[in-house]
Amino acid sequence: MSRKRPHRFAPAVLLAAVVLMLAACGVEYPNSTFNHTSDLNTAIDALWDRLLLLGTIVFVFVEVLLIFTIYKFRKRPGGAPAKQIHGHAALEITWTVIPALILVLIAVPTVRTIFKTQAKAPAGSLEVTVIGHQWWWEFRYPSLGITTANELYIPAGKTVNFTLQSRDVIHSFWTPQLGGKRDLITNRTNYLWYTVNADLAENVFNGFCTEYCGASHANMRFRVYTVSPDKFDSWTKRQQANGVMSPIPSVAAAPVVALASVAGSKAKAPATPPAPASQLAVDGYVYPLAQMPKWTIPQTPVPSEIKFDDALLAGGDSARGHEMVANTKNMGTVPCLTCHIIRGEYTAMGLKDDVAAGPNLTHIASRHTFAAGLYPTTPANLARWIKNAQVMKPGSLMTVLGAGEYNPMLKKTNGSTALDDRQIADIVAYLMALK
Amino acid sequence: MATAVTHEAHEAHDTHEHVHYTSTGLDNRKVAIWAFIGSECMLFASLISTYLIYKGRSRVGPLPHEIWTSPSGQIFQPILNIPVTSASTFVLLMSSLVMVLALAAVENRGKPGYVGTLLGNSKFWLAATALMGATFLGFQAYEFTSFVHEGLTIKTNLFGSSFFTLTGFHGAHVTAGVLWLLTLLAIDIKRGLTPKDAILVDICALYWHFVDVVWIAIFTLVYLIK
Amino acid sequence: MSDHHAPGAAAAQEEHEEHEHPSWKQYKWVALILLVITVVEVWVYYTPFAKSPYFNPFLITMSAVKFGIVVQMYMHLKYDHKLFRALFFGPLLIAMFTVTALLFLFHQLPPLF
Amino acid sequence: MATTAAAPKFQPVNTDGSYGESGFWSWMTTVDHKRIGTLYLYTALFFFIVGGIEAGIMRWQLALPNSHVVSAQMYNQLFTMHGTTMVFLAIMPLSAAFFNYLIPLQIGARDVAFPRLNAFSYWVYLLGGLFISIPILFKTAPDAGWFGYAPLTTPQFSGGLNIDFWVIGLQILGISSLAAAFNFITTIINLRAPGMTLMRMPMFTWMSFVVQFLLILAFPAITIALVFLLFDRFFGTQFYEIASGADPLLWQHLFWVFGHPEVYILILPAFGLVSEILPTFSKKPLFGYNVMVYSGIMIGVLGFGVWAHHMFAVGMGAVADSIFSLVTMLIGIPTGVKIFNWIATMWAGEIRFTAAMKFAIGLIALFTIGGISGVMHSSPPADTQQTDTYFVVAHFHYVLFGGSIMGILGGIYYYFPKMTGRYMSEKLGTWHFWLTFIAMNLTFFPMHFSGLLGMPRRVYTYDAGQGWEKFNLASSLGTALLIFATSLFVINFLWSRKNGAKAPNDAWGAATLEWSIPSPPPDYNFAQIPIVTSRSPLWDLKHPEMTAGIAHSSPDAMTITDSHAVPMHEETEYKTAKELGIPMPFPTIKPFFAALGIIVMFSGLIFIHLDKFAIAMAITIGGAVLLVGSLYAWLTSPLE
Ligand code: HEA
Ligand code: HEA
Ligand code: HEC
Ligand code: CUA
Ligand SMILES: [Cu+2]
Repeated sequence: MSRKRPHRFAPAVLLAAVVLMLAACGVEYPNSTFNHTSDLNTAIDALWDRLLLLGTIVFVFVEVLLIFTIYKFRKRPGGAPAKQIHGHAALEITWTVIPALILVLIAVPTVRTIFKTQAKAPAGSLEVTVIGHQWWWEFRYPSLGITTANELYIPAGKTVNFTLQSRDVIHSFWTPQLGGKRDLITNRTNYLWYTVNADLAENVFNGFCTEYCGASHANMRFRVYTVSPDKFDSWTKRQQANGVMSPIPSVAAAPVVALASVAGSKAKAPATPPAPASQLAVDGYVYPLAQMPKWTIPQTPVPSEIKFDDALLAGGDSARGHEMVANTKNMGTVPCLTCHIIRGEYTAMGLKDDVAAGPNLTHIASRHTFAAGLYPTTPANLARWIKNAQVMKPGSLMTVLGAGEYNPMLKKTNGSTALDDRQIADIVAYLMALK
Repeated sequence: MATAVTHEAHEAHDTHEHVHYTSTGLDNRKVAIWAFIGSECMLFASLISTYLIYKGRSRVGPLPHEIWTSPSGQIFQPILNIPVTSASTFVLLMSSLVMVLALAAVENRGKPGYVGTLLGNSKFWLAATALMGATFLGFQAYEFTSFVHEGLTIKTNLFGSSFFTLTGFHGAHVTAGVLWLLTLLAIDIKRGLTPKDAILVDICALYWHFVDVVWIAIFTLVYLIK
Repeated sequence: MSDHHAPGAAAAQEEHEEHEHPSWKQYKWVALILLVITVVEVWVYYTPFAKSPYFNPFLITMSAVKFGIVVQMYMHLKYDHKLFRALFFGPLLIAMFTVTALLFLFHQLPPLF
Repeated sequence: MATTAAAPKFQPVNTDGSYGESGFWSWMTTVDHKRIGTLYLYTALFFFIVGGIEAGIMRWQLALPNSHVVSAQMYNQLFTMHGTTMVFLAIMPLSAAFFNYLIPLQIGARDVAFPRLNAFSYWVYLLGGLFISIPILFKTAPDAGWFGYAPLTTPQFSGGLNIDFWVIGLQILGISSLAAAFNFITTIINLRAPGMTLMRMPMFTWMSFVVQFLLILAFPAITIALVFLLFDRFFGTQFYEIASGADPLLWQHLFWVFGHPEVYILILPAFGLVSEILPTFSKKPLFGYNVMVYSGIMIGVLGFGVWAHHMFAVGMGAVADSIFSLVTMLIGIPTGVKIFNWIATMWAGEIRFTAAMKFAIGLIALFTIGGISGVMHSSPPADTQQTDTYFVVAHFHYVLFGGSIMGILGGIYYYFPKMTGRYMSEKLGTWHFWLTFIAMNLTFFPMHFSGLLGMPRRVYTYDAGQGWEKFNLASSLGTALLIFATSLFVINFLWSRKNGAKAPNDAWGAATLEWSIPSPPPDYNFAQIPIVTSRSPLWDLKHPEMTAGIAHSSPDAMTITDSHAVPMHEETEYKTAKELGIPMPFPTIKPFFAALGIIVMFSGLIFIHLDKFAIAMAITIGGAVLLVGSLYAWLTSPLE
């Protein structure tokens, strides 16, 4: 009986494979690599279609031949005795040459596509510098003077040239729907460019880090918003502005923070210094939260170990929060600005993007997710994050700031001078104002 | 040498392990040492590649062939000392000649032209090879310490790391070779090496020449090429 | 296949080899050649030729010659069983290929295209 | 059970293969290649189960989105150790078990060329394996993935002991593999029976021969890469220190110069086993023997020119990408030849579906799938959508599980009667095969989809709603079934050792030398060394009608110098080595102590990291003394 089974089983596997393959094109698969969303992706997909077709032919041929052989020549009473064949030169040459020909069919378009997709980006592309950090993404638009994190806006229909670098270990930049990945390698610079189809304005895509980079590699995600060019410009204006509360009185006269650039890229500060934030900060486009498809809204369960009284959040005072964060005297207990840049705040610190250990928070509240796509940007989540980022995200390099929380970096539990829930609520209120 | 082995195959069947029948007539140990040498090619290929890849990539000096000025204004001369290394290279090259004579002395023990002459004195040749190897190591020790004095250690920069590791690995091979030679010398002194033992000297010699050959490559690729 | 060497035949062959085994006369010439090449290499290092683009290829050729001489004569690969030649040159070839490929990949050699 | 040979008169003294000389000490001191092979087999099966348990926990975690069976850190240790265990501690040693057991038997030798070195290899493997595996029990296992990319492994980013265990452990395991490889190269070149020319060697021996060359050429590259890392971690060198300008691609290149040949090290022994099984159960000689040999060599040689296909996303440039892509595709050709020649071997045969045969056929079916996905990877633009996703995971499990493991399992069913004198249960074996075949596809086929639908690999968790849930659930259910299937195998294996049906010399009607001697073989293997006149000596003897058309040639009688050599016959009598006057190597504990010395020596390094320099020195020197002392004692004591 056993000899009959493969016979029935294999077609079933095949059928299942084909069904799954077809199903894979549906909307249920928000990260599918098969949608022709960009020039790069389309080129790759053309290659893939050929690989799949030829691969399927080889697969079917070999498996059918195999099943036929073992069925036909199974030992049975009265069957023909085995023929003592030792080889057959012509046959062997045939099955050397035919695979070679099939491979030529693959090799030629492969090499063509390699040279096409790895050519220099066309002039006039939008330059975006992507910098990998353990475990978050820094996105800079050197020509626009914008630094943001974990959420990337690109204009649909326009070529974007990504310059890929890493600050620590190797990461890899990948938005499955939009095109192939490329590694971010320390002490090296890589490039990747593509043009998202113009008709894909108003879309969100998920992106992932795909090179294992340590504890929270799985939590190093990002979002890509493809928007129409005018909305992109509007977004740009908003991002170029300072945070909403700044400048605080004491440092009002301080010059605009020089826009640091990654070594090697010739970035210029924006031609006109941003206007006072109080007027501009809330102007400009942000992808509407309500339009976010459900698969772009993180569903990471919030660790129950962190206790926080959410009722406090309603009473959070953004002015108090602002005072805490931006006042030098508080640097010991509220050291946010030692690691984060909030443009316009306490510029005397002189923290530059190139040195900042954490994401730029200037417009944190305009980002729908934080901590590299791990949580939706809500007051409750932010509060827990500030209280204990380590529990929120394994291995995170942001220190634990809540009072009474264990700080694994210092190997001790924070004392009562650390932030209590009330203070955290105030800081959160301030952060939520950084739209 | 291997001839002796095959000739003796029958008489000595139970006393000497190395007289077993082999399908090629070659000695097991000699086949193994050649395989080992083949493998070592890849080992040194990896080391040498790394050295060459990192050449010119160090962010701080001292450097092999270039003058380097530190940010504080201190000037470091090119660190490689060609004359001294040429001398040590010469010693190692000549040690190969001496090694060959040691093998010949053992193989031809008792033959006319060898009996009673210096050519036939295997102890002398073995000792001389070991001594030359030790001299080479002495040069290397001198080189390493002087580099350290000039500010280059294995920790200083990429050049230091790859240079010391590469030449250090070679030095370790030479050291092993010297110990091997001394062991042979001890056997020779204790009971005398006969043509039957030629295989013992032969495999040691192959190893020794290989270490020499590697140095030929290192001398050119590391020291001379700019 | 011809790869098989019956021991008897091998023994005969080796006796034959014994004959050809290089002697002191050859050894000393070999040593002299090695010495001369080394001297030339070091000498060239100090001449203006060291700045020429042919300097590196020249040195590599010279050391390849030395390498070959030692392997063929001192390691008597030239006179030994061909199996040993395969055991050595096969791996050596792969090793040299790897080094070359790595140097190209790290741009230590001029690009091919 | 179909057997063609009459049961031999011979009855071994006891059936566990140890011939009266049994007990713990006899195993510690053994230098018999068969017993060492047995040790390898048991140890590697143990590690296979360990690796499988690690995979099981991983799949448990990944069964549902956002679940939390283990922590992120633990998961990272699990996949690192799963990969490391399966590659270095399970499949390679399983292959080594067969090298040890079979190569001398297949070429008509009494032992390997260096029996004590062989024991040494095993002990280094065992101790090194424990060294690298045990830390996971203390949550300090290596956690940088099985290819440990720098700079993640440098002290700056991995300050703990985790990577120390990995770098030292792999270094130790390398010693074992290299020592074994030199040994087998010498054995195959030098210890073939009279008339056993290279082109008459059984295909398993041939593929093993190729593998030994891959080992001696691939391992030096990783040895050096690891030395650099070791120096960086313990002695402050800068090889991978990014602050000093190090290039992270140095590690990647050195690793994959080793890593790609390594995957052929993992598959070729399985190919060899299948090439033994198919002819026997088709009652036909292997189709196109010469071409099978050359294609194996081709795969091995080309394998050194493709390493950078693991690096298509690192930005090597269009030229390099193209070259590596083309060479990679080329490997499909010799591999395809093997597949078609195997099918042709069965063509017009009389196929008996024993468990071993089922696994061999399973390999053909499943490896083809993995090979095709490999060719899909070999196209760099397409690979940028596939690399580091579950599509790659699918590819390499099809070739590793569907290829190596299927082949090795087939080999175990096939050679079990030779090793123990008893058959494994065919009934359980059939269940084992079908459950494994189904479960294997259920586990790994969906990974093609989750990968192409965007799921990265090495993620300890993933968000809901990404379109990956059902594929992951299927994979996890498949794993559960796989564990059940593997348990059947374990039960079958253990039970059959004592209770299986008795097996004669020639358990299956095979063609090669190992089947001409008693099962299990006596410690000296061949009472009289056979003189080989063709590729299928045993068929010549028992089924002359099968081999009538082939030219036979005996080696010249003059050239047969071994006094034990006689024309090919089937051995049916058992006598002790003493009675036959065959000198046997002495058992010795020295190789064990030499191995122990190596482990102790390396362990000392760990204490450098703990800032206990004096202890480190003491342990390292102690280990070195033990090593040198045992080596000296070993080299100066006679072999037999
Ligand atoms: C047993 C081990 C094994 C084997 C045999 C192979 C065989 C092959 N592998 Fe695989 N591979 C791995 C183990 C193996 N691989 C592992 C472990 C990894 C991942 C490592 C990691 O990242 O952790 C990997 C990763 C890997 C990659 C990198 C993927 C990535 O990370 O992006 C690539 C890319 O080219 C690749 C290609 C191939 C090819 C072309 C073959 C070929 O040899 C396959 C040839 C076989 C066939 C093609 C089928 C039979 C042929 C025919 C029936 C003839 C007709 C066929 C055609 C004309 C196509 N493999
Ligand atoms: C070499 C061979 C090999 C084998 C055989 C396997 C076998 C399996 N592997 Fe894996 N795998 C690798 C090599 C291998 N693997 C490698 C190299 C990696 C990459 C690692 C890295 O990224 O660094 C990997 C990675 C890998 C991943 C990706 C992890 C990630 O990227 O996050 C996954 C996920 O599902 C996986 C799953 C499995 C499963 C379910 C099996 C199953 O087939 C396991 C089956 C085994 C058993 C079922 C045995 C257990 C049996 C019992 C428990 C029974 C006990 C009974 C008694 C004692 C009576 N493997
Ligand atoms: C030791 C440096 C450090 C300090 C101090 C610090 N952070 Fe962070 N912060 C980080 C790092 C690193 C990250 C990125 C973590 C990640 O995503 O893995 C981060 C991330 C964040 C994020 C998420 C940003 C995003 O877009 O994903 C917020 C919000 C944040 N920090 C707020 C604060 C606040 C408020 C304070 C002070 C009360 C603070 N941080 C203090 C290092 C720091
Ligand atoms: Cu960053 Cu993975
Ligand atoms: Cu590969």
